[in-house]
Amino acid sequence: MLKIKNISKQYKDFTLDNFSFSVNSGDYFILLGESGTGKSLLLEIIAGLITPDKGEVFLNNINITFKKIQKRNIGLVFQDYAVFPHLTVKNNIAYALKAKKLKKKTINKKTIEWAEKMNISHLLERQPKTLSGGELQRVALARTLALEPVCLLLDEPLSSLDIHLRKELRYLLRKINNEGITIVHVTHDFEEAIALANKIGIIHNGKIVQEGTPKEVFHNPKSKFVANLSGIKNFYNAKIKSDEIVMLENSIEFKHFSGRTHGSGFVMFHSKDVVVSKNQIDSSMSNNFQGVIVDMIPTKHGVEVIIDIGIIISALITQNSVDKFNLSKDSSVWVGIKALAIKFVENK
Amino acid sequence: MLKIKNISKQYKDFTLDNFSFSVNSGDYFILLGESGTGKSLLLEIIAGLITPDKGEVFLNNINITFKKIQKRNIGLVFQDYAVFPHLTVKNNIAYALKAKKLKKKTINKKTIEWAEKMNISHLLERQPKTLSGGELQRVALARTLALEPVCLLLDEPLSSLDIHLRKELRYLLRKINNEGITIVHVTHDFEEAIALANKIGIIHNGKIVQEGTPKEVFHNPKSKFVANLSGIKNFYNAKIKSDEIVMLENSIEFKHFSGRTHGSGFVMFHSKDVVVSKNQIDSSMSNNFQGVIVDMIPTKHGVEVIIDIGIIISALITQNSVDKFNLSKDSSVWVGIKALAIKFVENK
Amino acid sequence: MKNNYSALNLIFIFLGSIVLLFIVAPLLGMLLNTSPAELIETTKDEEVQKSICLTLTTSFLSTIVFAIAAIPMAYLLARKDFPMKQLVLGIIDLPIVIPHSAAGIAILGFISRDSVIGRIAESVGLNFVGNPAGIAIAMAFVSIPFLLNAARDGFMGVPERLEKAALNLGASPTRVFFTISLPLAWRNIVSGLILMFARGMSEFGAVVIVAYHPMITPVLIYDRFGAFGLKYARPISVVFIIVCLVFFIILRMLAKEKKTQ
Amino acid sequence: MKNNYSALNLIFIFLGSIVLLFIVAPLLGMLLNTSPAELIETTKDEEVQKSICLTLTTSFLSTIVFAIAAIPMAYLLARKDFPMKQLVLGIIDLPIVIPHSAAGIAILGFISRDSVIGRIAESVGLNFVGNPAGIAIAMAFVSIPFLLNAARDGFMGVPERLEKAALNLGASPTRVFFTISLPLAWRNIVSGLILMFARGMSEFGAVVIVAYHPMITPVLIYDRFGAFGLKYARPISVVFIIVCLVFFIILRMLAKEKKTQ
Amino acid sequence: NNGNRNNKELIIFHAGSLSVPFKKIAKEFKKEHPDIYLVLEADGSRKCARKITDLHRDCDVMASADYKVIDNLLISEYADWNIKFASNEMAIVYHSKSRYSSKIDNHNWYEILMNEDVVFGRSDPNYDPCGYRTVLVCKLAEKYYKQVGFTENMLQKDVNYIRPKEVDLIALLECNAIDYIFLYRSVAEQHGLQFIVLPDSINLNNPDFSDFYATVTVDITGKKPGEIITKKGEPMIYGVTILKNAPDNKAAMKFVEFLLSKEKGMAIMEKNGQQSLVPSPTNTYKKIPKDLKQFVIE
Ligand SMILES: Nc1ncnc2c1ncn2[C@@H]1O[C@H](COP(=O)(O)OP(=O)(O)OP(=O)(O)O)[C@@H](O)[C@H]1O
Ligand SMILES: Nc1ncnc2c1ncn2[C@@H]1O[C@H](COP(=O)(O)OP(=O)(O)OP(=O)(O)O)[C@@H](O)[C@H]1O
Ligand SMILES: [Mg+2]
Ligand SMILES: [Mg+2]
Repeated sequence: MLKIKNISKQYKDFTLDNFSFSVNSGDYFILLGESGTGKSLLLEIIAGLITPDKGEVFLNNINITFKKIQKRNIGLVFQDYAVFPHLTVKNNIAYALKAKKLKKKTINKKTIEWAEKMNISHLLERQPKTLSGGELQRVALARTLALEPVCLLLDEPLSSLDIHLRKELRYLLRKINNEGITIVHVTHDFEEAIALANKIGIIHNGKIVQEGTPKEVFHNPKSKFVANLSGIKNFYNAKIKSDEIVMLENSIEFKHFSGRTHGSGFVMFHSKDVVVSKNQIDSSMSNNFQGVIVDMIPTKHGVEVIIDIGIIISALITQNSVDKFNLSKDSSVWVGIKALAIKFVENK
Repeated sequence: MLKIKNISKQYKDFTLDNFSFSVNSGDYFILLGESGTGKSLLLEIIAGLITPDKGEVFLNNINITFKKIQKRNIGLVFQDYAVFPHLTVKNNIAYALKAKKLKKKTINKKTIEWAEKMNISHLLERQPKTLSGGELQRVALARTLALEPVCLLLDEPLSSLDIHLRKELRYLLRKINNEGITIVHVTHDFEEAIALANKIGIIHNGKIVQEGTPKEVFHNPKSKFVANLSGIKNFYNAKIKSDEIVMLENSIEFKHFSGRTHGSGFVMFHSKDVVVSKNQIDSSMSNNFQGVIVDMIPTKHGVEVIIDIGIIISALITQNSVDKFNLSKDSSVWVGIKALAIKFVENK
Repeated sequence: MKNNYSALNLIFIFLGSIVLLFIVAPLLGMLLNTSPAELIETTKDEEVQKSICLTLTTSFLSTIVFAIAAIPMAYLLARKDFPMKQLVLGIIDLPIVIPHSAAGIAILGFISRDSVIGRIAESVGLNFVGNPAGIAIAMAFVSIPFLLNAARDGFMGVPERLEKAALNLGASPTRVFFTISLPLAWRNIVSGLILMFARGMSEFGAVVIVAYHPMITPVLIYDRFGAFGLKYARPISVVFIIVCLVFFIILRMLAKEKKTQ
Repeated sequence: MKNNYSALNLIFIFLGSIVLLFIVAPLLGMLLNTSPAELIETTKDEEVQKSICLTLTTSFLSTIVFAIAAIPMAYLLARKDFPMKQLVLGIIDLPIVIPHSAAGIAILGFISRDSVIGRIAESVGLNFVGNPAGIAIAMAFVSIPFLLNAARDGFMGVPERLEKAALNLGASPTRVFFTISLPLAWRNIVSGLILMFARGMSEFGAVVIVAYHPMITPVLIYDRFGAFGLKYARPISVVFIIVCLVFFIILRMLAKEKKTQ
Repeated sequence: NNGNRNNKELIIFHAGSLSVPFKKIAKEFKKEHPDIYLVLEADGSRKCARKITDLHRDCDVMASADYKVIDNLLISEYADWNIKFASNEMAIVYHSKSRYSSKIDNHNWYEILMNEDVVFGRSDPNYDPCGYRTVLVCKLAEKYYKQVGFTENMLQKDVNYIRPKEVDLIALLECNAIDYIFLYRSVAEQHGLQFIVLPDSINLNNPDFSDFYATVTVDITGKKPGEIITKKGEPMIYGVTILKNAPDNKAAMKFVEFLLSKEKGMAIMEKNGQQSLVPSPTNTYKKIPKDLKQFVIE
């Protein structure tokens, strides 16, 4: 019911080009993309803050491209909050309600209700400039949610919030969505996408490069970019040379078991499938390379080791192994990957 | 070498109370805390933007509590960027360098260098108001990093950045830290803390509640709050009744194997150790309870199921299991937890 | 901030003191040349009282009435671009620079019995010449640029983004103007109103052509000076200045309160 | 935005047009009563040329010179709190409201041969009375509040946070003032400078007491008016107004350019 | 170099109504004495005096539209003597667009002025000599034309158009805000305006009618508010003096000599509608400088 059709917007050194997608009524659509790819721009075009150079926006089959902002009934939560600096938190939240000319009592009730939901009841009388980043973000959310629009646009609405609040608000957003409000949510956090969306769009270089359910997108990434977003760190352009050999990034040959004899596309494998050792490993693994450690990053599940073997690969190993082999930056190591762990995805 | 001693600051409804901690030269110290706990406030006190009501700040054993801001040699990257709106990106980055009265050529070189590191070379001539959130954040970072201060304060410096850039910048920050610059970094993302810090401080209700290496803190959380931060969702107040029974939250009894017979403290167990089924499970698991599903959250590694069994617990199960048992919100289920999975931590 | 006494601050305080002295010294000279007895006597002079009241009320009303049209105009000038905008901006500054008596004559042509406006007024029994309404028009003409410029600067300082955010929240443009733009530009507008009010009160050259009677205070002072000399003009000036000072302090405090509410 | 023609906009455009008409009508009346031949002749009159030059330069210089002290003072007033601040703010508005001839008299007392300043000046062979320097002082006295208020509003609109950010980047307070506070308050300051400049140029009452000669344009107009009547005064007014208009447009355009650089 | 005051600068304060002839005299004088730079400052006669007495402005020569201003305000503290040098007359001035301008003459003006749709202006009696002279003219007219109550009606009509200076009135007239003004004939001639020549009996010009003039009086405010001075009707006579502490007494003497010379200054005065009275009687004969004695009679 929200349909974006061939939207273009040209700036001096940025172009949003022939952008199209559609969101069904009741969908929770998440737009994932890197910094500066035009996510905020797109939301502002949908909300009417910016007029596109070309293209149309439809809401429930009505062309709203030139409808007035205040008539669109689309709520937008700004990335930079845009909280009114001269109004208290309470009046910020009540702002939309007052515009609707509700009864004073109703306004008061709703304001308090939403403040409670956002955990900011204790801040109601505060001036915005005394608030912390996360507090401001919640005020911005409460202000728009209180409006109960038919369509909700969220621009990185949880970026300043801690795990705890994020969890609560994700719950709330899902609830709101279940109540029938269509949500378009912009983020660069793919866990958020998995936790919330029933449909995902990946935006890259001013275009949607992949679209589908979270599962479809993350299990079949169509580009290195998508793969990276989904946490797969090892993703390379590849060309199959024979039923055994695949050439990665035109520079290094891997053994594979994909059952194919030709074609080009991508190869990917998980960091945890990469085995690291100090000396060459004598095992059933068919891909063995020597390389140099470029970087080591502690993570929740162990240490991510970045190794240059001609191409840059990422291996996830335990702290134990690191200690055992006494690994450190610039150590020379051997890596092994089973041919079975190599996944080939054909290009188009 | 950075030492904060008994800092207090009182606002109408927020108090930073007798705050103390110290950071050694070359440390990468991360302050983790919820929204509105005074993290930004603290950094601003250290940088001299806000004068504390009480207490002192030492840098290299010199009391700098009343030193002028511009003489402190402490770089602060603001949470809200504070990019100068009237200067181009280039002049923003060069600002500190010009203040240092470097040669024009040097300034130019450094500016370009830092812009490249931040991936914003293409934006050098832009006005800040045309930048996206993530672009602004990188300008703010470049501006302060170019200054090469002895001590660097970062207020959620990566919050608006996508995975890709975040990775690059983490690498850069670690590199800067390795070059000897002490960093105090504020965040609410505990993965960031693990990836970057060699020392962590957990701030809660205006106090530091736990301090240590990331490992120490996350393996021995001293409170539900810290446990939650580190991703342990099941964490409860507990009182040991006998060598077999422990009472959780004064409401429900669990079997345990901790080898203790009395004492009070906390009980915790991992979500993945919780088994879920439709009917009562006949197994070696000694803790079996019936409950109702309150919520289901898809995550990267499966589905997190929140179940009310008198207390709220979290279980991590695969999508397969969800489909198999046809689980949904409000389903009634049985959960099982092995007595061995229950970890008891004594209080104090 | 502990930077209170940096070198820069000291220089600024020094420069500020010079300016303050420059303003205060002539005023003080005037005050010191006036005996308290004279002041008290002047205060009791009914003609003086009446003229001060007249001056304050006409200037106040003219400021309020013209503000109703000038503030929206300032908003347009801040927000919209249109052809010849620079020319309009230039024209707006002109009333400041026009020789006051020329302004008076120009206004007289505008409101006298032969003009359209004068004839309309005459038909309802009003004659602007020699009437407080005429005085108010003359005051407004010479003082309106100060309000326009201040309000325009104020509106230009309001981020359009916030206005759009308010629209997005379903507020009508009118509501947005009154709840967002106007309050955020308030500080500048108040400054502008005070300047306009003050400038209106001081106008002599234009007012005296439109109306010598009833006498506003500047006319009265001129009249007394011409008729009796400085000795009789000075106490009125001093009383007038003191009344104005009290007024300004009250206005500024009210404006401040309004903001911090 | 496609809201260009909302009801609110139409009302605003209507109100704005009234104000513009109110300003333009009297001016136009004046212009239409002047024949091109008269204008050309007046332009060629050397006395007129000289007086316009004198007016522009004295007002310009007085604006620039006093701005050097007034802008820092405005900064202090925007940033610092001190006892009796409201009083100081009130005093600052006073020169606007003082009857112009009273202002002239006060200034005369301040700079005449008997005063401290007058004596110092005399010792270096300078007499302020009847001198462009004296004119500049009179102009500055009546016009400085406009700059002070505008600049103060400008500085109050600069977020202190940005100044602190600049300090944190190692800039000295002086550098911060010149690179952050001043540029961010620039729009208001320029408005203030233009108002001060314009107001200075138009001053008659105070200047005529300090210096009838050399004649600034308002005095010349008065003189011609007194001697030969409106017919001879009007063309000078028109020429003066046109010159000012051109000046204002240029100034505003320069200021705009400066900002968008 | 008119910026810094030098010795050759001669400052002359003069009544506004003398602006035109003085400018012309200055031009001629300049030809004779190119080394003296004349600085003319026009204002109301009493205000000129105030500038000297209250503001202590430098001044060499002061020429007043009413010789009594010099007598009352300047002598003897600021000046020693006073020479009456010219006369003037009151006239009713109008222009072609004035209502009834084609009908008005010196037999019906007092009726036309009282018409509802006619507006006339006059200057403030308390402030401007032209103002109280207007009242005197009306009182004389009341007698001369035998119109009882004329003055009273006159003074109550059109009070909104009273202005402090006669030049302001000209502006009102020129921009058609009013129809008629009471004004000096000389000023009307200088501005090229039309005027009704009033009979000598009421125009305050002819010293021969001094006795008749003296039959009317008008009260104006005195030196202090509340104080009242009664002005008697008398012929209009302009006075000139040199200030005691004139910065340049020598040049001042030269100028006054030039002004009073029949074929120089006074010729220009007469051309501009003001009759010469030189030589005239004075009651400060003793104090008059030697060089100027030729212009007075004891
Ligand atoms: N007014 C403008 N003029 C020029 N370029 C602009 C303008 N507004 C936005 N841009 C550019 O358009 C691009 C997209 O901006 P946008 O704010 O939509 O990015 P984003 O995807 O939201 O990024 P982020 O995740 O960092 O917020 C950016 O490169 C930005 O610099
Ligand atoms: N000037 C002030 N007056 C009153 N309260 C203030 C002021 N400044 C900050 N606070 C309060 O102090 C608390 C701490 O603020 P701070 O900005 O340090 O939070 P934070 O830990 O950085 O949170 P976040 O993660 O949301 O940025 C907040 O509750 C805030 O509302
Ligand atoms: Mg964005
Ligand atoms: Mg913060």
